[in-house]
Amino acid sequence: MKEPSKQTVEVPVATGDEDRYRLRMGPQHPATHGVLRVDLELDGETIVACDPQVGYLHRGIEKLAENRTYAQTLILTDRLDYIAAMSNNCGFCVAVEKLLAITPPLRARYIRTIVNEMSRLASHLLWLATHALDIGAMTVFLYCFREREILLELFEELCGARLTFSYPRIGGVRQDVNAYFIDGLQRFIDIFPEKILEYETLIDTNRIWLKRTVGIGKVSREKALSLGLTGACLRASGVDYDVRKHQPYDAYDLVDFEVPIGQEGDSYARYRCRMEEMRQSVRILQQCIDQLPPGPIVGEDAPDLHMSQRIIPFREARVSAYGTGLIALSHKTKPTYPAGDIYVATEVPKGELGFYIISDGSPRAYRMHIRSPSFIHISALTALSEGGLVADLITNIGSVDVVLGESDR
Amino acid sequence: MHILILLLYILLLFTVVMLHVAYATYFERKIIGHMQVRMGPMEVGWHGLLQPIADGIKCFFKEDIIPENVDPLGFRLAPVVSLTAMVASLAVLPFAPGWVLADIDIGLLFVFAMSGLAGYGVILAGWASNSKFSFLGGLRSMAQVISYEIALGLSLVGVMLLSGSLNLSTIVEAQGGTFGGMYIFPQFIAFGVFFVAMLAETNRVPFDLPEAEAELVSGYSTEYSGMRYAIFFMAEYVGMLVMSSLGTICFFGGWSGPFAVPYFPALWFVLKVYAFMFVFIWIRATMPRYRYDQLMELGWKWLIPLALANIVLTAVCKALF
Amino acid sequence: MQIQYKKKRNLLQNLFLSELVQGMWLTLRRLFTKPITLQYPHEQPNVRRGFRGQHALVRDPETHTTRCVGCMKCVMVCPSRCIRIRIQKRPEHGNRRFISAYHIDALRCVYCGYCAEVCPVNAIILTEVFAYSAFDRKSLSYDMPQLLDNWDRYLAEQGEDLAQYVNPTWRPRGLPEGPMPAGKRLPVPDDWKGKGQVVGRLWRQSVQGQNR
Amino acid sequence: MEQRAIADTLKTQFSEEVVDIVEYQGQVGVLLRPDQIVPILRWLRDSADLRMDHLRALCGVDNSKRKTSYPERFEVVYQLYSTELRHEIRLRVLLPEKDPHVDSVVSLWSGANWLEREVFDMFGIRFNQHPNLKRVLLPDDWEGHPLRKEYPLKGRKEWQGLVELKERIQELDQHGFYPPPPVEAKKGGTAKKGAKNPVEPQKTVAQAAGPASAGKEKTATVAAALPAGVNTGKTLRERDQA
Amino acid sequence: MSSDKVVHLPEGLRLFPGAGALLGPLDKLVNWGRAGSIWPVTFGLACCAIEMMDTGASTNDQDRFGILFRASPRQADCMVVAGTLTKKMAPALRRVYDQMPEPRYVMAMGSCACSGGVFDTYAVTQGVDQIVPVDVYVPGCPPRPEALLEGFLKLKEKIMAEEFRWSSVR
Repeated sequence: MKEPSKQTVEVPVATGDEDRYRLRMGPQHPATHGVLRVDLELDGETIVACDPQVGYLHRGIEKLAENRTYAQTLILTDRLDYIAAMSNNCGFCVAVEKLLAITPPLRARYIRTIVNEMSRLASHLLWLATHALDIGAMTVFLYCFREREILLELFEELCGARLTFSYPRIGGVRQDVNAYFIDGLQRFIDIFPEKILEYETLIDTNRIWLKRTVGIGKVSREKALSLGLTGACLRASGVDYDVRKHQPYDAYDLVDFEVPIGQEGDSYARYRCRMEEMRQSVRILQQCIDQLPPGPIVGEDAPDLHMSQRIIPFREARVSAYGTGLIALSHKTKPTYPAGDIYVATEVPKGELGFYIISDGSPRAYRMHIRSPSFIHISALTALSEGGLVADLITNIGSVDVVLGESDR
Repeated sequence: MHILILLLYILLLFTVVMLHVAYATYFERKIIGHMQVRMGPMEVGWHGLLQPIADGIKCFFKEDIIPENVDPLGFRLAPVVSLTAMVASLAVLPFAPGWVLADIDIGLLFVFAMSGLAGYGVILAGWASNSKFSFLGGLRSMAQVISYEIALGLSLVGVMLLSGSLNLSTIVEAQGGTFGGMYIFPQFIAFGVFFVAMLAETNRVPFDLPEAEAELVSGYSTEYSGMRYAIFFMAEYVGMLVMSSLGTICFFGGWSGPFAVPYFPALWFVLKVYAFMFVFIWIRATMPRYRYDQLMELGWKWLIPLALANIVLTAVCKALF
Repeated sequence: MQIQYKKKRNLLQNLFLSELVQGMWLTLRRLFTKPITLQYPHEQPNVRRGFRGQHALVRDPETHTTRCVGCMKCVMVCPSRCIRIRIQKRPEHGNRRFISAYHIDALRCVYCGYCAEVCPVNAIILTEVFAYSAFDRKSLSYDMPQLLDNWDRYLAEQGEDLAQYVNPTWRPRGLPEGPMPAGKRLPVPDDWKGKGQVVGRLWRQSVQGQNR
Repeated sequence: MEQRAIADTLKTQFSEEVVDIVEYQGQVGVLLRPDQIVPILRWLRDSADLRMDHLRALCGVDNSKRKTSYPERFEVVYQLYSTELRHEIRLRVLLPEKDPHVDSVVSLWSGANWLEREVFDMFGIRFNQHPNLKRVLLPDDWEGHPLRKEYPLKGRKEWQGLVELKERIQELDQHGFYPPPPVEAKKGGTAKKGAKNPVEPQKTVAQAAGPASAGKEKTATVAAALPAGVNTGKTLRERDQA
Repeated sequence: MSSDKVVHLPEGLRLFPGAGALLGPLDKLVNWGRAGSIWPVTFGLACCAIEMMDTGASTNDQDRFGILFRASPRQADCMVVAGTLTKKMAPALRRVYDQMPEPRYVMAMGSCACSGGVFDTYAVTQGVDQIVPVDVYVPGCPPRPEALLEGFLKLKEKIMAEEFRWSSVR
């Protein structure tokens, strides 16, 4: 029984220039990290034109956010950058807190910083794993997942999920850390620097790795700013821009860390920047564990999960802080949230994640725009890859670290 | 009568080699698994021992797709060419004294010729598939085979000079008199070149560009399904076997070992070949992949000059001493 | 902070491929370490308490039916809109509300745990059961008897006494007890209530310093 | 520099263009007319004491469902930041409902390319002199602009591509290993076929309600645009009466 | 007479009396081979793809069951749809499915793939079963790696119960 003919790719068609060759990589392709599609025009193996196509994971989160309360939108932010869901959650919470003028307690801020950095480690580990796998070093992939698994187990202890946490809440966090979590994290921090060395043994000075990454996908400082790159990609080009330092949120102004900055702006510099960032994350985590203050984990003015009314401090109203009371239902007062617009950026592992939220006084965002770093990084692939080889494109996709869920929203 | 016995031998060899191929995949999955702190096949049979059999059965009963716009003849021919060429070169390999199907005097050349021919199968597959990934894979393979065939051939010229023969059995016997009983000591440069070229010839990491999964889906075999794909797979592993055997014969003294083994004189040979295979797998577990142009650079700018220098050096030494 | 771009290597290291050898040595060492693999169907993973898995409706030990009072909070808070409840009022029982249907589409659920968190009577729970795939969609669309069965099965597996059972999604650790509805004030260990919080080393030291 | 101060400088520099300055939570937004946006942005980027070199975000807003002090329906919002001087400002360009268009800023920041395409995709706002203005997230033949307020969450009409695909699937299934039986025969299908009929739970619950238990029933069907905290679920009775 | 049982047997085979007795053992062998070597095509779409990768990683090593990810659909037996399937992606999914050789199986992993999940919007297909026939549904958002392995075990169960799915002569 023969299948009716289904061609995978079009027959090579000469397009003006006889030597040109069009290749469509993706949307289902092992190296595109999800559902990115890249249309290539090749001359031999040299890329003449590179046109990334996104939207294969466009789920309409921005539209959905207009139809869901802030608490429900929090769930959607998990699914943006699903590798570092916690950073997205925290970013969103920070934005909504600023919009609704809520202050989370200090302990919650510290806990958020901890989970933020853990999620940065998890994300960077996955980035290193897939980047190395794309270049062919398959063992690094599995070693990275080995450590990532420890982090995921800690997350599971903390919030009952491995990837989509919805752990931070507007005005606090969902539940307190316990001794198991802190001890586990401390053990992890103790062994992790050795593990970083292990990955570096395999690839850092490996001549094949150097050949594949040094000088590949070079962007100058000006070009990087013009392209709108952020995060490690921008820092590898020599721009000192880290939202954690520039506009501190959570507890980042209370801990001491450094921002690794490169000069060369190529794949190897990006790789080195992220490796250093991992070390700095370990440093931040250690400080947070040491400094973790006692106190409540939810602010008194935090809204409940229903977002049903303007929050009255619960002592006065005898209403639950957290939607755990029946009384919340019987109050059918019209919600009175402040109206206004806010843009809050946070530093997620991929770069600068910004939420531009407009509130019209209802418990739902009137408009929520997500400034996703991946979207802009993918658009920069054209500039990075043209003139290189097909294999360089793979390196570039890996080294700018894109997540399609965040890019397409 | 003689022909019947020969056919029996061929059948025996073929069966053994196919079994070897099946279990080489198992060996590889286990070793790589343990290097990556996991286990490899465990569930199908005791410790996954029946895994290759299950894979084989599955591939055999898989639907055989021939896409509509491929070149039907080339598409069908390509896997057969690959496997046949690789298996044919087994005929001249001496596994033990007298354990050889065809003890011909141009054994080494025959192996080269056949491994060159196997490359055609890959190229044919890439071209006939009429798919872009396959085509790129085929092109890469062609370039790779051509460049590394030269380095491979040149690296063995030193061995030929030392042994004075192209007959593989004679090469093994000639090694008995040298230091350590192996040519690797006098020919260490040649061995280095040979080893790298061998990896490239068999499309193994770090030179697995024709089927680089991250770039070209699975290269020349992208459009192949079921048994045809399995045949390519077998050809690759037979290729590994042939190349490891060649390395063993030319540099590690073939069947000769510290003591003679009764009943199964090929033991040392098999052990050495498996050591080779282990190194193949070990490298695969460790190394990233080269880029296409870097691969060419390595081949033409480093390996071929080195091999040539080695020939000159060997010849000079041989003339002097 | 400037990153270290490329480590310098000397000629000898270059010639003998030192970095490749190091890498090979590492993988060889790993060949002889114990695999970390968990052999799943034979060994069960260490699922932490509070993992948000299969849904269940708690079977009340007294009435042998659900505790749900039909307040619709879970329906309203659910982001994926996968819960449907039907309420009946029975005049013969003094207009008390009864749940005649409680339906969860497990395939739509995103396992956020909001429903269990807002439930004032701890009727719904996300159990730690994670493996319940099915051949068709219908069997993963739970109605009330199935959800109650899920609870029975879960209890049987866990061998847990209902009186002792507290799920972290019902009562997240560390929240103040005061404003909670009565149903949520479950007997929990002290550290769960916020007393004896885990605090940082520096904080502990400074408190000790003050005490002295 | 303080955000307010930047906004004031901007107002003195381009007094014709600035409509209003709003401040909320310490963040200042400058409402602008669309004509001079490229010179304004270039000035912000290049002037020595501002050096706004980083375009943080560029997005569209549809104002049709909220009260504003100005009549224009659309806005394009630019978020600027200076990585050296560490200050930011928000520019909001007001665009009319009919044929909204504004000049493209790709010449200033090449990263704006896709951001503008996204705004075009989602709102239908055109950008003049854009090098490649076509849809980026949705397929090219998509109808409508989803983030406009009149566009329903579930979309209005099925995308043509999916309709075609479903037709094709019906045809292709005839060539499968277990070709689906003619529609009327139910038993011919294997388990594989059985799985193909998506169950519609909404219906099952509604049907299960049945006549027997009708009366004092309440089905919470949660509409997509539910005002939180208020149960708008229609009762079955209401539905019956309607 | 259990007519349900015979009805899905292919027509031709029943012409030969005793064909079942001959082919039964072969059936078992083939099913065993297939169940023991499921090669899924990598079709990671969203969050679930990360857990799918995790299934392949050291802790849950799916290689134990002989499950190897193949990049090319032509060599795959099974497709794990891991993540949200948008309408834009649907043609690509069907195309990959069409490229797979028989016998082919589909596993829907996660809420989004099974039913659209939380994304009940204009851009998302409400369940992959509209596009391809699904054999096993794995619920979870995302499912744990162990849950995916359990899904594979379910699929194995299904394969082992199959009859005569190996010949075009029916």
